[in-house]
Amino acid sequence: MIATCPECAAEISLPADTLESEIISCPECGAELEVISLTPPTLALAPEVEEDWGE
Amino acid sequence: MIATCPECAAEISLPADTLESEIISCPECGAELEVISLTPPTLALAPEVEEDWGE
Amino acid sequence: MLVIKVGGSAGNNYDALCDDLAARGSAAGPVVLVHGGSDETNKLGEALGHPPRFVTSPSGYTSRYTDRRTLELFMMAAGGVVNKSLVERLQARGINAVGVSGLDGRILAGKRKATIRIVEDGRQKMLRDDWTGTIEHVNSGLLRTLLDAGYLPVVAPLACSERGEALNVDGDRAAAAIAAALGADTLLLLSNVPGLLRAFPDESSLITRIPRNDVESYLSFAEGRMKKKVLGAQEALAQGVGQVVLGDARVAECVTRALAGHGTVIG
Amino acid sequence: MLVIKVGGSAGNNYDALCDDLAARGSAAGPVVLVHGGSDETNKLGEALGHPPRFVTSPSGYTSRYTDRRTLELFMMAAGGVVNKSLVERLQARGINAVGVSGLDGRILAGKRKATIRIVEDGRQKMLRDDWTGTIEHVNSGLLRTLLDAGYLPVVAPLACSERGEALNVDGDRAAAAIAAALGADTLLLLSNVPGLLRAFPDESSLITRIPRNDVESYLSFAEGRMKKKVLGAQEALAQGVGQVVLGDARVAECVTRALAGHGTVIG
Repeated sequence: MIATCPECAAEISLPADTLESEIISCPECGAELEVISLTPPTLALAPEVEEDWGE
Repeated sequence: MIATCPECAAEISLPADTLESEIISCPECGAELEVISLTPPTLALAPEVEEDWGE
Repeated sequence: MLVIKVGGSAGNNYDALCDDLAARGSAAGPVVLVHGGSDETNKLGEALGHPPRFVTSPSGYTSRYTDRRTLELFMMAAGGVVNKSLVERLQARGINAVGVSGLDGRILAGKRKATIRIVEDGRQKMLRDDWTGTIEHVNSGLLRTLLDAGYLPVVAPLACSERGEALNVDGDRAAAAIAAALGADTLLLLSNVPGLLRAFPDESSLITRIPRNDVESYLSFAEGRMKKKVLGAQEALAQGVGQVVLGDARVAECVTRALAGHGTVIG
Repeated sequence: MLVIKVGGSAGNNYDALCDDLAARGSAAGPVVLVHGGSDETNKLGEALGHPPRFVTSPSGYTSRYTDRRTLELFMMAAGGVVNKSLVERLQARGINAVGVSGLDGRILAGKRKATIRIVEDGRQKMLRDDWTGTIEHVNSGLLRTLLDAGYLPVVAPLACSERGEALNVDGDRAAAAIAAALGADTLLLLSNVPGLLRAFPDESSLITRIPRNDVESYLSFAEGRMKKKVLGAQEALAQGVGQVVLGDARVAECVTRALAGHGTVIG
């Protein structure tokens, strides 16, 4: 599967067992990306999230 | 099974399928009695209960 | 002062009710919302293998038998998810709701029916360990405190016995008692029917008006839960509530419509 | 002013706690009781076929994943049966308790963690629809109103997001935030251990005193839930709470003993 990096437009090949909402980093620009959907394979910048959790 | 009426001391024979907490009336004095236990068969005056119920 | 009771049964539209309350805004005067929870409790009981047990009194009066386990399910369903989901909906619409039950602050002082007489398979029996109760009086201080501070109280139908035991009470009777204690202008009982129907379930047979001193003769039209609503209405009117409206919880603007006379107006 | 947090885990003796509160009486000053509910929620979830799902953050921090269904279970367990059973116990002992949650009256204003990052089977993923939150600030007005009117507030660990969504929050952090907002003299965190143990689970390795500005160095002894208690203690002290005591909820007179210094006193 091929998807485009939203930051640097590089072509990224995704392994077959990639999961939706999985986080990968772009091999070209290193941006952290989230697999928004697999059909078609679409990537978006992974949201920044603070570490501290509730219960 | 034989039990004694707490009101008039009459001997009351209880059918075999009598249930615990069942209400019966004394054939002698007509008092409303509750089967408190079956082993041994024991009767007590059935408590007065108002009709109006909750939910 | 408006006291509203909304039932838990399917079809009742909590969102529409909360939309209407938000649209009316606080200018429409203080509001207390009482809710039920029997349907949610039944569903929870069935899912947990403790289905509801209904019993009938010697005079044919049916009610739920609330053993201790059922009371805890009632706390989870009515006191928990129904109460807090209503508060959540109101908060999401900018209304500062506070969810409590009649047990809290002893708002509803009740009398426990620890022993009841039932008829089962043709035999009369005493049934103990019943955590059902009837409402003796309302300690309205906490409700007034909340209303004066600008909150909208959302009340789950639990009461508190003299000895401090939690009791399952009827939501309609609870709403009637609260309306009377607060001297409400209107008690609005919302359910999944347009109001009292002359020929249930024919919704076109809606009885639109019942004079306050003639409620008795209309009791025969009411079955099951509707009977408790009419009884509640009677009690509320007898204790000074201005009017009682039996309205439809399934429609939009259910509060505004009912106050405009849509449904059965008693008083 | 005393803020107590009691956990829901097995072994914790709610009756003994309520006996002690009744014995101390109102002369001992105002009390707010915060409770948990995670164990009850787990049990309920398992019984209903929706078992708890715990997730781990990239930095190894585990917490319960609260999807909408789990939030509703939390409302039933924590907001419902745990809250109302504690109120019932207190009412039965002559204490006029009022059960609320942090959602009610927006007592606990929280920030929702709608999206979180987790690591599962070695892969990093985003997880949405999480109804967990952290506490931003405490609207203590309602609590002060209840305390001034002589009630004992019993608070379930639900919070309210800016948009009015119900959130599952950590009971210890909730208690710490409430204690800070009310300027409490003591925050008492009760659980099923004597206090912070140097060598868990060896109960003889109890650490009896931690100086207020040295809490950091003791964090390493705390695991899992105890870590959150120590974090909560740190936050409370930083915001002016007089002292924090980690006490044992399993023993009689747990409040009196803790205030007499039994357990881990921080401050």
